[in-house]
Amino acid sequence: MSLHQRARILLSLLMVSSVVVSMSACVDDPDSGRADGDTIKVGVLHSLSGTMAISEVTVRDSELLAIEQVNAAGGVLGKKLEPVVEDGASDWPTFAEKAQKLISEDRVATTFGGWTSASRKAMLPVFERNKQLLWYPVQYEGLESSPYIFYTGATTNQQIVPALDYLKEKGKKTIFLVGSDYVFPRTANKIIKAYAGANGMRVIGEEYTPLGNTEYSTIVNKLGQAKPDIVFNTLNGDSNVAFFKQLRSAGFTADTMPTVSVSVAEEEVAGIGPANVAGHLVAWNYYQTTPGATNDAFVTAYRAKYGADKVTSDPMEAGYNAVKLWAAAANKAGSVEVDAVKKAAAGISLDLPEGKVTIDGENQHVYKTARIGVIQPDGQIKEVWNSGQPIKPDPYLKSYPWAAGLA
Amino acid sequence: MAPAGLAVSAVLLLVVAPLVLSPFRLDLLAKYLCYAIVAVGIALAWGRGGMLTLGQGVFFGLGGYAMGMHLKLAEAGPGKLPDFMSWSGVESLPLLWKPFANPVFTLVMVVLLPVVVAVLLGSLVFRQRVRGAYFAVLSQALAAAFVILLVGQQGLTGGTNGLTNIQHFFGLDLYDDADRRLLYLIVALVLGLAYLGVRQLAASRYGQLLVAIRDGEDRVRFLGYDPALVKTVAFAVSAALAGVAGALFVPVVGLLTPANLGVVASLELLIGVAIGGRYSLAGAVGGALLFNYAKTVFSEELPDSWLYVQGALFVVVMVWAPRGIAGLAGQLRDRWARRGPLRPVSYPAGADRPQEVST
Amino acid sequence: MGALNQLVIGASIGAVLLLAALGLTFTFGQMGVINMAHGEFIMAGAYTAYVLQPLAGGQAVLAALPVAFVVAGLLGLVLERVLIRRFYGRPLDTLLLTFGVSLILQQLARDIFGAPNVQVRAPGWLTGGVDLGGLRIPYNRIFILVLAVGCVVGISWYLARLKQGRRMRAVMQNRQLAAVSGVATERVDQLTFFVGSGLAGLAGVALTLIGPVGPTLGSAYIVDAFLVVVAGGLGQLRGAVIAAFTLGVLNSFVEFWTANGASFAKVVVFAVVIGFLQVRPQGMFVLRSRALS
Amino acid sequence: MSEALLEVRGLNVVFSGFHALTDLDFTLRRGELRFLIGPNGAGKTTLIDVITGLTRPASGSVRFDGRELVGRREHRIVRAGVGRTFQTSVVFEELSVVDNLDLAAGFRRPLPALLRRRRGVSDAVAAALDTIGLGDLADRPAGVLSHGQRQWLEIGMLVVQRPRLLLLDEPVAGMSRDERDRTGELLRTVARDHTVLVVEHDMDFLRRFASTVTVLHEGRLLCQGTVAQVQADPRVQEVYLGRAKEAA
Repeated sequence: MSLHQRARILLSLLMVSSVVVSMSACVDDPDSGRADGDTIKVGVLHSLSGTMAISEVTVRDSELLAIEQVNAAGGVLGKKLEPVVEDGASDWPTFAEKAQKLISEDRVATTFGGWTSASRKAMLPVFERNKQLLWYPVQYEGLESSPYIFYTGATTNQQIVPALDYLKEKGKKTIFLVGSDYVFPRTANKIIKAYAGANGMRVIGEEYTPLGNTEYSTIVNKLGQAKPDIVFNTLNGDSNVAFFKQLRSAGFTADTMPTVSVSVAEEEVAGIGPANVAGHLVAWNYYQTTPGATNDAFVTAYRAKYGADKVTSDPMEAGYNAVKLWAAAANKAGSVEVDAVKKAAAGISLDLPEGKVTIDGENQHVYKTARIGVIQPDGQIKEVWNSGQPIKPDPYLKSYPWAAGLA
Repeated sequence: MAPAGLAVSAVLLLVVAPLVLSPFRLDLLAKYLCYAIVAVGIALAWGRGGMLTLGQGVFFGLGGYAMGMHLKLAEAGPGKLPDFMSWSGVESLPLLWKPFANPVFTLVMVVLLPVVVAVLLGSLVFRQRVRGAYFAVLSQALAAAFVILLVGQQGLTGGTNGLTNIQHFFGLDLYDDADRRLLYLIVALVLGLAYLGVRQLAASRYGQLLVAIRDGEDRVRFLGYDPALVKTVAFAVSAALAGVAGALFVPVVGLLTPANLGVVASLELLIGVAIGGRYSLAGAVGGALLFNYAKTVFSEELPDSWLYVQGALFVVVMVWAPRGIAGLAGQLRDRWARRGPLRPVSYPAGADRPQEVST
Repeated sequence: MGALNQLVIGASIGAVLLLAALGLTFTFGQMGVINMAHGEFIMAGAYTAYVLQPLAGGQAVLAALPVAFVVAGLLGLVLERVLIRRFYGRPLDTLLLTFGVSLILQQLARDIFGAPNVQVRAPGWLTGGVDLGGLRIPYNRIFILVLAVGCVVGISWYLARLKQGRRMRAVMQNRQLAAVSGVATERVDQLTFFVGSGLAGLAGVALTLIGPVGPTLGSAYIVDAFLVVVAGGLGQLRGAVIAAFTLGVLNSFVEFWTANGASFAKVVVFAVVIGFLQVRPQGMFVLRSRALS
Repeated sequence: MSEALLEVRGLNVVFSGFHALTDLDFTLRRGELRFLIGPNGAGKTTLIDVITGLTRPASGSVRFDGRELVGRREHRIVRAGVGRTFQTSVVFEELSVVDNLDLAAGFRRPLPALLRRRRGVSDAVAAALDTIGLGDLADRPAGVLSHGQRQWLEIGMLVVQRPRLLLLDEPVAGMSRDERDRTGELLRTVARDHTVLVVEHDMDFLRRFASTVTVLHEGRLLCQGTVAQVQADPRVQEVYLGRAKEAA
């Protein structure tokens, strides 16, 4: 064997052993409690890199703001919260990996995190396996109720169903569905079709495009030919920018081709360009313009911390709420132990930016007020309708007869 | 690797690592080892055969989904549907899924599916002498198309979410640390077998022929061999290894999503090999471990700079160490001996020559 | 009716593809450099329009065309001078090298401009469109089509008439021969890379009209752009033109006439390219040559 | 021994409008050592390319031992018994000299047999090694060989395949006088039991080692005969001298 070959082998061996050795330096200590130190660690797990970073970084920011505020108000059980921030990197297995790290190495008391359904589905088994808690802050497709997840975003009956009620009230008869090709739009559209069938409305088209798709001329052409009363838009992220730009440049406005979107918030409006999307409808539970002293304080604090040009949006608010709700539950329970927190959380009610929010102990979702808004030329969203009172979460739509065949 | 080096590595991975690593870190190492299995195949196809495959994720995915389908079915129990199907509105088990209830069929498919696709693609493009850059671009497009296909068939594949929540693996309880350690050992053993097998292959006449084709495909053709056939075989072997790695990845990580096999994921499979040394099997294994470990470390410590680091790694390796870490010594020797009578025989000049136009 | 509409839409998709791929016919097609950072040059062009917005207001898109050409061109020139020229004859290594560069550029954009998409306002005269039967063809699509055709015409004229252009062609066809005939091949390489990258900049400006402007703008187009060049034939301008429009029309037709078409169309396009390469392994057009490895 | 081994009939090759070969008829008898000469662009290499399947003719046929070669893929033609070298020699630099020969010798091995390592040196390889006189360098990587040695190795790689027809494209181009002599000797040895067609420019080499010569000019057959006959042919003189005048 030549010297050269020997060197190759030595170097290869060096690579293998350096990985094993340096990994062995990270040892977790399963015996230490989760609130033993002077601080309580909490995990914050969002995509800070990759395609989802656009959205998730702002949620992380609002969660950190909430943690800061909780600490300023005396912390939890008299201890300060110490956020451990991890990057899910827009990659679902990475979310699972980091969740496990937060639980077994950082020994966090709870974790706030996730945005996409895929990331939640990836993390769910990790939290269930370790019997630890995840607070998930984004509206989602429902049909889930893990005992180890608290859902502070809307489920379908708090966003999509009220939006449909609103459309029905406005006399919209024909609906065209446009969505990104993943679980939320597909589930949402199933619900819409069931609702339409039971309420004298008709779905006259259903189109899905790959995530990140930016070519919408064909779909705009189909819309022009189908002439629906309303387009129900469940596109995600970048695709919204392309869709609305191309819709607008094909000569359609909110008057000639009205749409209602459930994934376009203040953040996205800025990227699309308010001029391209002004007048279109959106459905959420919170807008930056939502009235109330609590929201004014939230917006002011957020802008003071992150910049006066920043906007606040529904998922950010839901993330903020999650921290506040957990802190309240832990303080009420007098412990950060999972079972105690779960028990204490049931029925907890706080005054938060979107209004009164109450945790439903049964399915661990929250009561939320549905709000329909119209996008303004300045990029803000003006509320034109709300459900009047917080809607009880019903992730499996059990209380809706027309939804019987869905779950 | 020499027997001694091989023995040390084996002891390190099979004995030392399970003893000293925490369960969480051992899981991570198991994942890296899955990537190392892919790396062995890439070192064969790319290092020896000169086929830069930017679509290795496809084969990883085929093996992974085959295994994932079986595990999901086993999880759901006989006659029941996997969880994602019920929320996707699928009412009866799709025909495609049915045979995967059988474990033997699944194990066969883990290898056979990637091989069939590789043979199909390989015999088409290699026969037409599509190679070099063309082949790289095509294999990349294959990865892009494959992901779109998977995402688009939500009821069949779980869409973007992929297959999640896998808790058992052929009787092993994946929620149990001892069972997970056993799973780790299985992965390590498979890596060992893959390494030994490919090493044997590379040292055989076939291995020489492959290198010869890399360095002078037309010349080999005029020796009476069919380069398309030889390359297809190497491509299929590397696909099979990627498939096996994907199948092991599923229980190790507990899920598989289309993002694990797309364009970027496929490139990440390559960069480990490039860092470690594409011309050395052991280097490829080491590089895959090192790269994926670095990825974990950076995303824990400095998530914002990981892309810079990853980008810089590509640049630095290509500019200063095209033969990777394992080739550093040889590279230095060549630099010293540049004026000597020896030509740099260990760096195959022809391995990377521009697309020739032969009519 | 539908068919005619889709033909028009296909042409406009083709124009976008062509614009994204045009620069590649230079750098990939003619120099054999697989530049994965080409997408990021497109992105740089788009951000140029964004940066110019405060200065040029509503006309940023127009003002950005020449600036973006130069900005992206210079980026390409630097890349060629600093890195790629060490890699001639090693296309696969170049591919990985430039992929690294693309990651760095993407993150750089994220750090400079932020991760969220930014907004580039279209000039007033580009809003609206021409009504054609039941279809409205937006002015911005026409603008892109005109820009793409203009680039093709400009390039052909440049290659055929101008001295540098003829030198470029000479080097592309036979590097050694050109070198011994007194052509400064290094200078020609630089020029080729400058022009090829500059074209990416133009594409970036055009794309601000129809899609999102963010750090990942370019990576969305790169795979398709390479497919166009591969199908068109190495370094063949007319091949790239035909391939881009064919794939564009194919895409729009498949998308229109199949359920869930957008996903399916992409898969079909790939299958067609593979199939096509079975018939014409060197792409649509190829220089016949007697050279052997 | 005098029947035709290779029959080329009515061959036309066109490169983008340029007629490289026009209506070429050409016959090679079994056991012959034939030289093919002609000025640049005469179509010598093109003829070899057509015979070996590298170039497809516009029309015409190439029959080898009664079987049509046109339209067959390259490796099939090699398997039928036609071997060739190239102007620029290509040997596998990373492999040793023996491995290069072994690789060539094994072209009829089925794929499974290839999966074993080479153990020892087969008789055929040893004989070829002896013929080309590279026994001392057997275990060195081919990358260290000189230009001449590479050409011999290439010829060795052909011989070890036991082809029935050898096509050598300018085997002595770029060689020193010494190397040319050795190559000539090698050629004689090989020609004893093979049919050989040599494309060559070097007139000196030609005079010393050739028996029969075919002259091509602008894609057509100009004349055929012994070295003396050809040299005396006024048309050949014109073709070559005409060129010489132009050059002067």
